[in-house]
Amino acid sequence: MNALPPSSGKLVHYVSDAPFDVQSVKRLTPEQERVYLASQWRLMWWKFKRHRLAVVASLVLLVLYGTIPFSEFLAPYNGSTRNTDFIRSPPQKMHLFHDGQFVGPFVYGKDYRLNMTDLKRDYTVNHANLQRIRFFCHGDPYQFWGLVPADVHLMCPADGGTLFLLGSDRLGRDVLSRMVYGARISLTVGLIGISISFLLGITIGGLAGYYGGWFDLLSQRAIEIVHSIPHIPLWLALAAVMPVTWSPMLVYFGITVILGLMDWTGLARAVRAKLLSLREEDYVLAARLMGAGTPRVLFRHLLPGFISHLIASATITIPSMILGETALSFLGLGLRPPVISWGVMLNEAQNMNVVALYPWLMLPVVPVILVILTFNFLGDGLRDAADPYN
Amino acid sequence: ETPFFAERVATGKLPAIDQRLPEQPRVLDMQSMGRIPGKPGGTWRMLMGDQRDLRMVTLYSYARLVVFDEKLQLVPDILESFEDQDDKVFTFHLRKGHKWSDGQPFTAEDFRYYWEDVALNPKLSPTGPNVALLANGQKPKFEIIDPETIRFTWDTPNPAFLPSLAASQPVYIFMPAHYLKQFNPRYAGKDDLAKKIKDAHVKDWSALHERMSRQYRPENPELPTLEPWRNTTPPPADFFVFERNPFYHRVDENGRQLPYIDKIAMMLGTTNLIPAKVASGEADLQARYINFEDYTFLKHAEQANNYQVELWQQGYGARAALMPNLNAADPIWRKILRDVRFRRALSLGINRRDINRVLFFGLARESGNTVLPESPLYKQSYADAYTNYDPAEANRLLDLVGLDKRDGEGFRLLPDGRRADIVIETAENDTVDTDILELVGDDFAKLGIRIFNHPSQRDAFRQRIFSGQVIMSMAEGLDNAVPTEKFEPDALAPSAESQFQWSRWGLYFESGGSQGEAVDMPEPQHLLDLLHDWRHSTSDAQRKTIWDEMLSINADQVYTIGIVNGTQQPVVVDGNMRNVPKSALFSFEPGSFFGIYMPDTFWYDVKSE
Amino acid sequence: MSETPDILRVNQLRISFQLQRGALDVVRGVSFRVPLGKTVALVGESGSGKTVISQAIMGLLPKAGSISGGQILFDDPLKVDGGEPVDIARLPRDGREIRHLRGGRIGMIFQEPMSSLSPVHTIGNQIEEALRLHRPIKAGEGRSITEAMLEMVGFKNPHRAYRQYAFELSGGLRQRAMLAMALICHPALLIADEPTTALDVTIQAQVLNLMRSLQSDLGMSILLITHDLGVVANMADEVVVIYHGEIMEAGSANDIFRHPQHPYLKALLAALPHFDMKPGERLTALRDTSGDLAPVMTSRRQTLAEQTSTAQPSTPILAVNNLRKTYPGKRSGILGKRAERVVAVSDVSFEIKRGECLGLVGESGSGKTSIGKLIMRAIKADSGSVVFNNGSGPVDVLALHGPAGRRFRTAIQMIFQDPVSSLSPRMTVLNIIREPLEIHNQGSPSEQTARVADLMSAVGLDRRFLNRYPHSFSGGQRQRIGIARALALDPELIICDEPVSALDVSVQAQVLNLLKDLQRELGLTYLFISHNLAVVDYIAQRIAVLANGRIVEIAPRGVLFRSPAHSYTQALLKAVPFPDLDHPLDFTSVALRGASNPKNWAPQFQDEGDPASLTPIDLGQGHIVLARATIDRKELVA
Amino acid sequence: MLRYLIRRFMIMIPTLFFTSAIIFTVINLSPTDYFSNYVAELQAQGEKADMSRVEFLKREYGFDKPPVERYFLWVGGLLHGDYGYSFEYQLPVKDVVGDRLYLTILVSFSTILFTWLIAFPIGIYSATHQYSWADYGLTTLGLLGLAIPHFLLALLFMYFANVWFGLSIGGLMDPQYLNASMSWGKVRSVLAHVWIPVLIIGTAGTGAMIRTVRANLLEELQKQYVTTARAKGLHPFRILIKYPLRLAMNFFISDIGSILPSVVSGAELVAIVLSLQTTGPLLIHALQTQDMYLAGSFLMFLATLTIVGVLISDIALAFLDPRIRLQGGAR
Ligand SMILES: Nc1ncnc2c1ncn2[C@@H]1O[C@H](COP(=O)(O)OP(=O)(O)OP(=O)(O)O)[C@@H](O)[C@H]1O
Ligand SMILES: Nc1ncnc2c1ncn2[C@@H]1O[C@H](COP(=O)(O)OP(=O)(O)OP(=O)(O)O)[C@@H](O)[C@H]1O
Ligand SMILES: [Mg+2]
Ligand SMILES: [Mg+2]
Repeated sequence: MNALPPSSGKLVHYVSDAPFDVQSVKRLTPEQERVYLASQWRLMWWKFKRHRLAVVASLVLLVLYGTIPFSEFLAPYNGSTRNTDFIRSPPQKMHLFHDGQFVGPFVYGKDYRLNMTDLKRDYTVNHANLQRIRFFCHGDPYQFWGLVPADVHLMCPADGGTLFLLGSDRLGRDVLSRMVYGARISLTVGLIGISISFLLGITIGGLAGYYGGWFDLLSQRAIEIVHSIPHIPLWLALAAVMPVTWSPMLVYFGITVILGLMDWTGLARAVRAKLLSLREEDYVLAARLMGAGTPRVLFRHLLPGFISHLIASATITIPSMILGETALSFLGLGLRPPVISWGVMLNEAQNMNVVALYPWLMLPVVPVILVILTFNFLGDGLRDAADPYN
Repeated sequence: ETPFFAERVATGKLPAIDQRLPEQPRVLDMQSMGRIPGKPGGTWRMLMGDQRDLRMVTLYSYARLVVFDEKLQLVPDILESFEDQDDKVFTFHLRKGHKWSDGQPFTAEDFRYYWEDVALNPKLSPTGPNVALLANGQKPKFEIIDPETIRFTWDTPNPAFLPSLAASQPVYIFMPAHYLKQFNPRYAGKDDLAKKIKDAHVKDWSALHERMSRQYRPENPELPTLEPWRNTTPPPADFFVFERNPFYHRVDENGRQLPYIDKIAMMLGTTNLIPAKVASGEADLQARYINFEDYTFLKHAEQANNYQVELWQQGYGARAALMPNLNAADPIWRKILRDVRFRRALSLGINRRDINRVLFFGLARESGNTVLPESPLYKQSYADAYTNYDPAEANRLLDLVGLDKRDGEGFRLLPDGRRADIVIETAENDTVDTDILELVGDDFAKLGIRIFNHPSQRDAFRQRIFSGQVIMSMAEGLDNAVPTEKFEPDALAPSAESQFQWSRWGLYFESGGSQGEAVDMPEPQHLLDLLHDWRHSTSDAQRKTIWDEMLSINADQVYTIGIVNGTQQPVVVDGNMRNVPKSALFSFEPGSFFGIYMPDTFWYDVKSE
Repeated sequence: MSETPDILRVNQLRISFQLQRGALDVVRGVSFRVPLGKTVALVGESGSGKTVISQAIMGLLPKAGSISGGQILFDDPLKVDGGEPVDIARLPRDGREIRHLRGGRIGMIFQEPMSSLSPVHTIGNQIEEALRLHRPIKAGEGRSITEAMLEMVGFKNPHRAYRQYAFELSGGLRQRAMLAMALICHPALLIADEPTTALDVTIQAQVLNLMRSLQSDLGMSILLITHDLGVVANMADEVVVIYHGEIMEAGSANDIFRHPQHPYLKALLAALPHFDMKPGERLTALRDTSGDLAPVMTSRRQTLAEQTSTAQPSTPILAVNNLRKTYPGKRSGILGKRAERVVAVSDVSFEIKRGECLGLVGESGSGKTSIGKLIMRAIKADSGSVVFNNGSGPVDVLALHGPAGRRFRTAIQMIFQDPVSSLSPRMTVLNIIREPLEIHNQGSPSEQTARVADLMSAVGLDRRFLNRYPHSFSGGQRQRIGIARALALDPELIICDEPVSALDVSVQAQVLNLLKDLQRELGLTYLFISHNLAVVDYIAQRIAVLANGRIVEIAPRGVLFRSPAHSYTQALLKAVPFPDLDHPLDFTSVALRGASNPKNWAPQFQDEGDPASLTPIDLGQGHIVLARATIDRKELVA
Repeated sequence: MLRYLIRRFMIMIPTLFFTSAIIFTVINLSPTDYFSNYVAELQAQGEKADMSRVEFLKREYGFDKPPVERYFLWVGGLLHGDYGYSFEYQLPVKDVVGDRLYLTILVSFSTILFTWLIAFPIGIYSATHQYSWADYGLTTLGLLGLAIPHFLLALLFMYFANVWFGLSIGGLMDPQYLNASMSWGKVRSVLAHVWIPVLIIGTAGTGAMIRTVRANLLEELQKQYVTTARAKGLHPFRILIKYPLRLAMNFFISDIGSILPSVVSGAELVAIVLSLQTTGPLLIHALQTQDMYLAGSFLMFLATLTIVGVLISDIALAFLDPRIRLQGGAR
């Protein structure tokens, strides 16, 4: 601690008398030590954690994806179980108290009447008909993972009762159960598509960026061409060449491929741009001078440099694929019943009747929105955490 | 005088009403039809999908040389009268003083022009005159007796001739000669025509003539017409306005020229939106593009937008019918499909009541694919054949057919060990179809058969059927389900490629044996023979027996598995519109949808104005 | 009592940074002053807090940083009422008052001139903006004032410069533009944060000279931040030595240079290489961490012994003959005619003997890196040959391919200029150093790991660091990793491309010592590229001087520094600032004269448009100079 | 610069050529053609197609020739400004597209304008207030627009606009103006309707745009020259406008090329749902009915739009960014 010399005064020669330790700068606080020893992933994780919304988003996604293996168990009904007496029944509210008394989770039963003047099924809540929800109960039978026959569900309607927490559709199927089943397809449709788009994007963009020259020129033109052709006609055309005899699952696969094929250009561009700048880095030259071959340079040195960028862009592409699936369904090109996906459900919901009379059929839009929001926030978080070394 | 034309008449642009009407207009007695004579005025707003729907106006107008009345009797309309000798000699009398919509006289010359310059011109008709003009492949003799009288003569009977003129999509045997001659090199100046061809960006005169002469789809506003309304908007457009034809030949009992309604405003747009637009009161009389599903929604806005929703009955033989493809390429399947027990089993295995209840509110009729009770040819037994729900019997029959082996999951196996899964193909994506198949699928699962629905684009769908790749399809049943014996029973015999249960046999028949396959089963062959008999029939009694026999064979053999018919079609009618029947049959054939109920007699009951 | 009041008084300033967990105190109670019209130098090694202090004075601390105590009193000499000085530490961030001071009363030159200017606005625009902001000027006047300022900072054609963009200017010119921007409003205080680190000596001298003359013209005070003691000695009136956020020593320049007392300051001074060092004298680094060369040596020694027995001692290990390299020129002009190709290397020949270190000096852009890369075959030569002879016969490097090419890769290695960008940031140190071994399949994985560990200790790094990532190392440590990697394959020749220019003196001393040790113990041969003459003088036996792609002079180090023959060499030597008050820079002789421009050279060195008219002339003792063939030897020595 | 322009132009030609080939292939991929489609449609309704007319038309439009020949006929026509003939409308493609093009352009430009007007301020705010609640909130709002499927949003909007404001459902103007020539009433009617599609198409774009503005700006804000500008004493807002925003603008200019087509094609679904009188439904319909010259020429038009858009953005960028302008397209 030195004292400030008096203003306008002559400067006295000040020498600090505190003990001097040359190594003091080099000594690291435990905090710094931790940071220095951390790997890329660790650092990314720390940075990521600061983005609260992204953390929440990733938890939500984890839960959503977590339901996939257990759809049968989590859904109160099977995805295609019909209840002809409860067609287009509005959602049943879950209650805990009856007449001010706690009875545990239950729903009131519904009575319905065919209204022959406007041909509508009118449902009235019957407060006398108290149906207690059963948990870990036996309900619709199913094949767990296609292997084990089982019939245990997380919750089931009371014996002889119904449990349509999100209402039922025009064939009397439970919307909630269908949403749970739909997650399977909708959440995975992006993953396959993205693998394809990444494979193409990284290879083409990578080679274009690393080699430049004619390959770059060609791939740039190819991208421009793919880019300049509107998507919808391509969808229509590609959907038209998909053999008509394909099973719904193959169609599903085909659609993901189509989505992937449409999507690689953006990534290829990003990869190329990134590589164009990265390849000028000295460490690339260093590797080359050591005699490293192209694959080694690309995969050991360059790719890790924007792996986080890739992850982030993946998280943003997946939602666009989920939306793409719904758009395809809208055009009648996408998945079809009996396959259950959110896109299929929304497609069935896209008419004025639903908006005006049966709004609960639009509920599958909620998970779509949720997934897209969470993926985007996750992407945001990852993007911020992207370059842990900067 | 019609107020709409008052000004034009006053300024001399139009002749007065008595000059415009034929000497003998067709007088409609509203009272006796149970209708109220009205007053002219107003615009009929209708919503349509695309430009092809322009033909709806031609359908709704339903002005033909001869027409069916509501009792399905043939009556002259544009013709003043006609004579029919043994279905061989047809003499037509035109109305004296009848004029095209541009005021030019409508005479025998217009028939001659069609016959000589169009039907017989190899450039304009590469495949010759329309089949309705051929009896046993022979062309008729065409004579002009006098400017108001013409005659067609065949050597053999041609009982389909008059119905084809009265059909919803009629065979046009006349054309406005005075107008079209300018496009025909036989009459037109060479340079003049060349210039017209150039202006229209077409290749040659035949293309130009073709384009200018479309009567069924009134795209050309300049083409003179005899219909109640004529198009005034050149395409392309999203909004077509039709105006009343000042020379229209019908009047009401008070001598007032029809139609009552001055204009038709047709708005094109996305068909999905039409129910919503109708509900917001944007159409005055609308049935097309609204479905039974929309009824509730429409009903809810009835008060607010001053309209009524009526339910008419659809005129199909079946709203949906499964069509096993007897010409399937797969030999194993073909053998099974041709086994009547299999078809009966499937029919017995459908729980029609459930479908009716879930999807049609119980308002449809659970019936096979056959004529409707409204038809004089109807018999209860046709409708009821194999339509009771009897899964036990169905299972028994299936076991007999050779599908008695089952796999681990309980599904039936074909004799060659494949699973007996049926892919049922449909055209386009129709939710009702999908739902029906979903329900049928549940029922069939109980028979040990799984079905998959595969919708595809309409022409791809048809092509796959034609090539025999499809085992079973689903489509609407008989197009004309309220026939009289006067109608040709061709839909009941393998006579057309578009019959999905036996399209290759149909093609064989259509092509005169050059394509497709010859019928190789006794019953269908019998049906064909019966059709042949009808074509040479000379009396209604004879025709009726032929019809009866064909209907019962079809019902017994279950060539198509009808599910429900008599389904409901919502019809939205403006609150002020009069004379629209409360309940009626809504079908393309016969009836031209609204046409048979004569929309030119509909009118707006508005107090002032 | 001196007449001059203090314009800036920093009192017990404390600055801390909010890190992931907890705060990090970066500046810990620093007090100093800047008297009116004087230059105060803030000296200290990298990371000691110099920039942060300057940022605090400008109110430009990064978001994470905050002033946690103390005052920054700015006493504006133009204050009308002679009121109290402003305490900048208390002014709201980006408030009106601080904005008035910034640019208007306090100007600042940033550390990186390359990125400090907007790439899409003209120089004139950016400078004039500051003017308009702080001085009421008439319309149309701005431009002339700006151009005058540009002229003042040494733009030869200010009118043109006004419309130029940053990327069209060289580093030195950008630094001048920054200077113009900082000075345009005649601030009372100029903060110059390492204004010359990025520049080579001649340009550095020009910029420093400029600052001095402007200071006297405008009467402003300067706070000069640097770790280059040579610059300090030539510029500062008072010096503040800072270490780790605390002031170690402060006093007048005289006190500091003639009576250094604090061990830190003494160590800093000792770490500087200077020209009158005895051969074999070692620099004393602040934190000397000499390596343990024993493990790597054994294998090395053997080969060394074998080679010395077989190879004739006279054959050079590397001979470069008539090397030439041109780059495509930039297109210019509306019609986009291709400009002539830029000649980066022209007719360069030299030899390096085994075990020798050849220094290659020359200003920025003279083609040093290009030569290095040509030898490494990182770029293709237009013509010329590179002959490598490690005893098993001469090979033409430029024609090598296949297995021979791979073998060659093991024999020559390169140490890169920039320790940050030459290490893959996503690889651990272990993987980085092991990579050459993997590529050339040398040994089993465990042997490789063992060798990496040996190399680590050889360069004086703890073996525990093996699993760390490069980002966690200081510049000096990273440079050592680079050296370890270069050593991994037992090379015989290492090309060191400015291995120390990015390092501060104390770290620089460490690295130089290490290189020297390696040379001595392992018999390595170096081509040592630098523009820092003192450094080259310390490490090299012979030095080649490069100007505009040609070697203009080559001589043993003693000879070169004692009797430089070429005008360019002389100019270079003159431009070196010595950390010694007794050897002030002769600003008048070097400043504002393009030292590398042949027009400023003595006539005997000018080629008069014909490059071939110049030939290397041997002055004896291995001293060769490029001059006109017709010139008498005597003239050159004189 | 000129050289750069010429080079850019030269590159465009093969690109256009390939694009046209791909488009032609794409629209010919379907195993069926317009005519069988047409016949199918008619028969579905119970009507009969006059086969002799169909044969007549097929010959008329060269369907008896091999595809390669048809391709060259088509491309040759395009080069002469002849876009071919629509089977469906029996009119030259040019006449069919007609007015719809103007409406499409109106909708597209309004959408772009809307997107920018909303997205820029929000993006800037988010970037300058990173990690604030407002940042999170606004980003979420933008994402919401991105996440709700277009067609659903359109449906909801339309329904509530009708229920609450009594706006006619769908369309771009009240029906009575559809064929009318330009008039005040028509303009007003169009303006009263255009906001719905603009809002719907715009919301998705806005979400994406907010994110790009934010990301780009965040990156620029860290640059040293921003600090330089602050050191001059500039007001933070002026700094933002003049420096980072100006540089972030480059990004948008380079994106112009893809904005228009993406708006146009993003609008297609919405246009169908909303029954707009724009080119979108026309195109989809043409594709579905295999009206191949209409579809093909239209696609070609869109593709050319993109390619020319990219060209324009490259040129604009070259003018705006001195680095490109002066270094001759070193990009
Ligand atoms: N934005 C920041 N966030 C966290 N720590 C920082 C930040 N800026 C500087 N520091 C820390 O403050 C300390 C002093 O940094 P400063 O930049 O002032 O050093 P310097 O003396 O200017 O060094 P150099 O000579 O390398 O420029 C360093 O330890 C650095 O890690
Ligand atoms: N890839 C390149 N393309 C075009 N010109 C180049 C390229 N690399 C170098 N140059 C030019 O060649 C000349 C020599 O460059 P080089 O990098 O060898 O200089 P240097 O002496 O290493 O400079 P510094 O001290 O700045 O590192 C310079 O004028 C430079 O502009
Ligand atoms: Mg610094
Ligand atoms: Mg260099």
